[in-house]
Amino acid sequence: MTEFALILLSAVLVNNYVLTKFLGICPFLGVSGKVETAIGMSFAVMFVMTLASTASWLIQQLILVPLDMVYMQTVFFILIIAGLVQFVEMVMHKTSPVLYQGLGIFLPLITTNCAVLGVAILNVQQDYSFFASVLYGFGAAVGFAIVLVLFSGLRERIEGAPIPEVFKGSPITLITAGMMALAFMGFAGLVKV
Amino acid sequence: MFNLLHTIKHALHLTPQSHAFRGGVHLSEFKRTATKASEQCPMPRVLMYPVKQHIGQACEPLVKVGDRVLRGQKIGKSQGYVSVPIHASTSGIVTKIENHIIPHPSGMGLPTIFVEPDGLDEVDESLIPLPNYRSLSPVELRERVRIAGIAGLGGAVFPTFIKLLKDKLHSIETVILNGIECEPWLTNDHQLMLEKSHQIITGLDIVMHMVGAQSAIVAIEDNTMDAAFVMQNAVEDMKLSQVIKVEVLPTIYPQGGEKQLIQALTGKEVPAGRLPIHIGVLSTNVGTAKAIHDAVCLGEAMTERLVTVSGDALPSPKNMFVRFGTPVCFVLEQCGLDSCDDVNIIHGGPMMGEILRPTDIPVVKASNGLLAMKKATVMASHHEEEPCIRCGDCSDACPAGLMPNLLAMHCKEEQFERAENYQLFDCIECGACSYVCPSHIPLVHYFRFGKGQVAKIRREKVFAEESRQRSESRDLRLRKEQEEKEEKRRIAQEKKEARAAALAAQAAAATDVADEALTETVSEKPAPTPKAES
Amino acid sequence: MHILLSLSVFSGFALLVGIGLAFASRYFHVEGDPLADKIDALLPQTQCGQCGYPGCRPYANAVAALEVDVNHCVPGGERTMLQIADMMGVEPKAIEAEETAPVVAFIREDECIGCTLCIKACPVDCIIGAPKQYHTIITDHCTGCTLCLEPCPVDCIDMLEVPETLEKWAWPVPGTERAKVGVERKHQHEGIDV
Amino acid sequence: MILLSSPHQHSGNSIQLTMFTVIIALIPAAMVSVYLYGWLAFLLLTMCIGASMLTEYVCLHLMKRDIKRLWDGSAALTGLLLALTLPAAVPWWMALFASVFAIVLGKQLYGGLGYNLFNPALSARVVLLISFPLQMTSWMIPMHAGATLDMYDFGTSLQFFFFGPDAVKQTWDAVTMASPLGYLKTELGQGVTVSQALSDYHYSTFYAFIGREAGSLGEGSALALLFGGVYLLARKTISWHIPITYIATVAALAWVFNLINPDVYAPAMFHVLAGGLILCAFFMATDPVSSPSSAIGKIAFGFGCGLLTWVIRTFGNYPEGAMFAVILMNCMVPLIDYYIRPRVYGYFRKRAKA
Repeated sequence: MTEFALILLSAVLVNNYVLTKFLGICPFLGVSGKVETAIGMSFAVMFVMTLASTASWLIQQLILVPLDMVYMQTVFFILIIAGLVQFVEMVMHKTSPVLYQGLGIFLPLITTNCAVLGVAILNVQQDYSFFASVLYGFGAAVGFAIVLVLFSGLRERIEGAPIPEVFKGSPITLITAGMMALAFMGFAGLVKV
Repeated sequence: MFNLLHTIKHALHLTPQSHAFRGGVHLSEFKRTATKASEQCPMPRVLMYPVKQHIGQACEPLVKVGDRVLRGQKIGKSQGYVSVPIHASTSGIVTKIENHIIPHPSGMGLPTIFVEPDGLDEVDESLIPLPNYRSLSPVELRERVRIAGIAGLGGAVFPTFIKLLKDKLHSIETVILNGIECEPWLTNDHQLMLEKSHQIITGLDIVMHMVGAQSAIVAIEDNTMDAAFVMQNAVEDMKLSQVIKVEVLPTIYPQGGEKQLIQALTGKEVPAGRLPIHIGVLSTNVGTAKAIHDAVCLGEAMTERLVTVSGDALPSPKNMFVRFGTPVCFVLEQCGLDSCDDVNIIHGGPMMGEILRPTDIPVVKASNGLLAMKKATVMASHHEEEPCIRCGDCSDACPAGLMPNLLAMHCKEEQFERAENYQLFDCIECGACSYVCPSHIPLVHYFRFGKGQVAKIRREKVFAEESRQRSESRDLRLRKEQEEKEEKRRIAQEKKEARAAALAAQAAAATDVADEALTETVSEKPAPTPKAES
Repeated sequence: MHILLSLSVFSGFALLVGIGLAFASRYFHVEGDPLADKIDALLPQTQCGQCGYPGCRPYANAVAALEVDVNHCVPGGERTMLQIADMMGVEPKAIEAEETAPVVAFIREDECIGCTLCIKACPVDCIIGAPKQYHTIITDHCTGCTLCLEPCPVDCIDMLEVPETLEKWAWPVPGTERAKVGVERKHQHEGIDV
Repeated sequence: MILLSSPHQHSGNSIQLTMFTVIIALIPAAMVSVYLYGWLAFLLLTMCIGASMLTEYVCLHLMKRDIKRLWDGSAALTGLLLALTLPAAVPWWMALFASVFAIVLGKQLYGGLGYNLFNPALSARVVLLISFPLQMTSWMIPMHAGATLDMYDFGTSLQFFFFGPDAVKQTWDAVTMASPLGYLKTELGQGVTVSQALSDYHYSTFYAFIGREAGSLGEGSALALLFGGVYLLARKTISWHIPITYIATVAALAWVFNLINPDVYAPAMFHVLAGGLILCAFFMATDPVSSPSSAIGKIAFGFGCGLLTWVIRTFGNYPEGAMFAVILMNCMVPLIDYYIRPRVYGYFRKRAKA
């Protein structure tokens, strides 16, 4: 039980995908303009990442390892992730058109998102059990979601600020992300894995 | 001791037991006219009556140029439900009726009746005094309050008779007499309580009789303790101490606000979008209570009110009974002001009143104070805006529980949806936030701007919806017309075809008949209709 | 041999995913476009046709289908444009036409010849009159679309600015420097070149 | 004539007044630091305040802002706060770098006063801590706790400040020591119990309270900081919500865990007095710009700070959690302001989000 809690904590805070592993920066910067969109994106990512880690574990253990095809890992994972994202996109189009419209091009972006692929591959590398790997995927997604939502709040606040012309837009956003990463350094060592 | 405890509790926001409202600020009071005996303002050369001096619909002038009017004579007829008539405040001749500026931040005008006094001050005696009000029905009294032109004298000038309704669904248990004068500088309510306590209590008794309330509370702040004693004596004199209680509350702004006062006295909040009557409370200002007494017991229409004439630019500030329609500058000149041009005149109190830009404006029902302030004093309070440092003082001061800094930011950036999400429309514009703001941000101004824009957007939305319906119904009509036309054309076409077919059939039949006739007997069957064929 | 096996496993897997997606696309198929309704609700419904579409609804459909930019609604002004851009998740674009004060049409009745042409042109049916009679405009319903000017053979229709009334008066933005900066900043932020 | 909206009366409060009140409140702590670290503290304070104000001036000039803003006191306050969070032994260039960082990246790039997301002084401090962990965790031995260096001597201090320990023929190890928090962390890592570690360190609650334990300039004396904090509370420059909830949360957590296992978890009093907790609680977390606006939001903020401080101190790599906690909670402020609002008059149930 403690082990699972530690996996979760480590994935959420200590080894945060965005702020310490620097994976998934593109959606992190792209979809953090508004809190509402960020929350929508967070749910999409949580869903996709959890499913991706589940599916990749299953593929790894049931297909790749028995058939001695581990070298095909990346291709298989990309395939399953792409399929999953397509599926999520369709569901979202049906259930929440505004969110669908708001996420715009970012949903397909998850397809080739290094964070999602990263979860799948790192997961398999760490040789977790099935439940642990699902938890790890979920934790990584929650970490991504927390950071994304926090960051979108910060960005909404600097929206109206009289930032010097040259630092408007991406520069100040990256500086803020950097400051956030510094702050998250504080969590270093919380979980000794 | 109680006060200290109360202050501590208040500072800690631990208020539920002590019934204080949330937030609030302690203001510098500047009550220069406190306990100055009231005086009667002399008669000006001309009196001006804008056709609307209350919240609601404007009146329609009843008089023509050249008519002679008497004091208390109805010169404006109320239009619609939320409206009260207006009366002349002295006898004289109507000289003109034209658009004239009213005390309103827009600087716009309304049709205004100008009356030149003849100095006789003859009174119209069409209203009969009704001193035995207890024997009269609430309906009669209510009509009297309406035709006497009484609107709330606390500042909002809402037609009073509307509130004085014995509602079957919501019975009023408590009447609150609002004797709290929380605006700085103003002392008119205080002075009125000192001088006319019996009339006020009688007015309160009339109100209680009208709405069938069992108890009443006279609310007074602890900076006007003398008024509390006087009111207590009046209550005891009139043997009403069983039902009317005088309560002294610690001074804090904006305790005079209706909702805040109700919370401070009863601990209950008026639910959003509802009225005090829904929680069984009715509140009325002391000036209004006195006006009700005058209207019922003396048969006098509302033609004057007590006004605090004060300000740091005024040599001799006074509390004065001023007739409605008296020009503001004339009133200030009676207090020793040389010229209205070098000062800022505030209509109302400094926290919620507005600066009069043109000064050629009459005293109206809403005029509780006229303050002549040095321009430097006013400008010092409107210091240039600095960036918000988000200290949250405004949020602590807000009696409505809003977050003024964020609200103002959204209003400034014209993100009105977010502003509404932060509950812009629950702002009561008391000004406590602007007062405490270290960055001198004109928060209330931003809220007013935001509210105006949102109202505009809503109006446009309604208009767009109407236009859409009109457009759609037009399209429908056009389509119908088109269809009808086509239908007609089709029918015409068919008729034509039918006729042609019939002709052809006839012709054919004729030949057939001719042929048949040649061979056989004449067929008696009629020719089949062309429709069936086609 | 192993290569063949892995290829066939991969292909088979890909086929499975494909079939799954095909079923999903049928099951989650979306009928119509709820977005167009939402955009239509934002438009001012003047039906003026300045966007190049015959009315507001057709424009809303076109915007929802991404056929046209969001900045063609002139009467809606910047606010409507921003709302639509926000809903569509696209970059806002400045409106080319100048924003003007709201106007309503007014017929100089003594010059009107009663031809009924303007009545037919009005998209919201707010002109009343009969053949050979003076026509008049119900000012409260006029959207100021100017569509009645064109057909009038005697040019007796004027567009008048709507007079400001006490009820419609709204507080202006505070006159402080910072308030002005706030508005400018808003424009900069939204990427509109002013 | 422009249209002015009511109210036409003002309390007379201003940004300048607020800033200078906070500066005054910090003077006792600054004086204690000079008492503990002599001229070295004075040099560090001067360096930070001077560099901050100079940077502010340059920024205002470059951004074509009103130069008068320099005198609103915010830059001086940032410099002062920054100096008070630094160990006395930091070299001058580090102090300079931190000051420039605090003003430029911490504040001006976001648009100046009122727009920064993070507390400028703390963000500079965190950058230093991560970039120079050795210097930032070597604490000068205070003058009255067996200092090897005579910091009351101006020349010695000047040489040490600008040229490092070599210039005064000393080594880092000789002039510095561990702070109670750092020492405890190391010892606990080696399996020593809390009480054993504290007695090895000769830790004294009394000295920690009036100020003799090693630490940053301003962390020395809880008493001096409390003086300032109470002054701010009395002047209503800050509200009680953040400092009280913050300290109470740390104390409560420490107390509960100390009850559960006194060998591993340090006692409440130790946590409250150690490190930068009181400084952070009264002066950093209450920075109006980077804390929530409403009273209820402030309580949530204080609670979050307390929780994170204790968690990072107890389980993290860094012995000092207060500054990380505050910076982390700064990230949360926009969401706190959005989701945790005071109840509006007349609304009784929690309003559904639109």
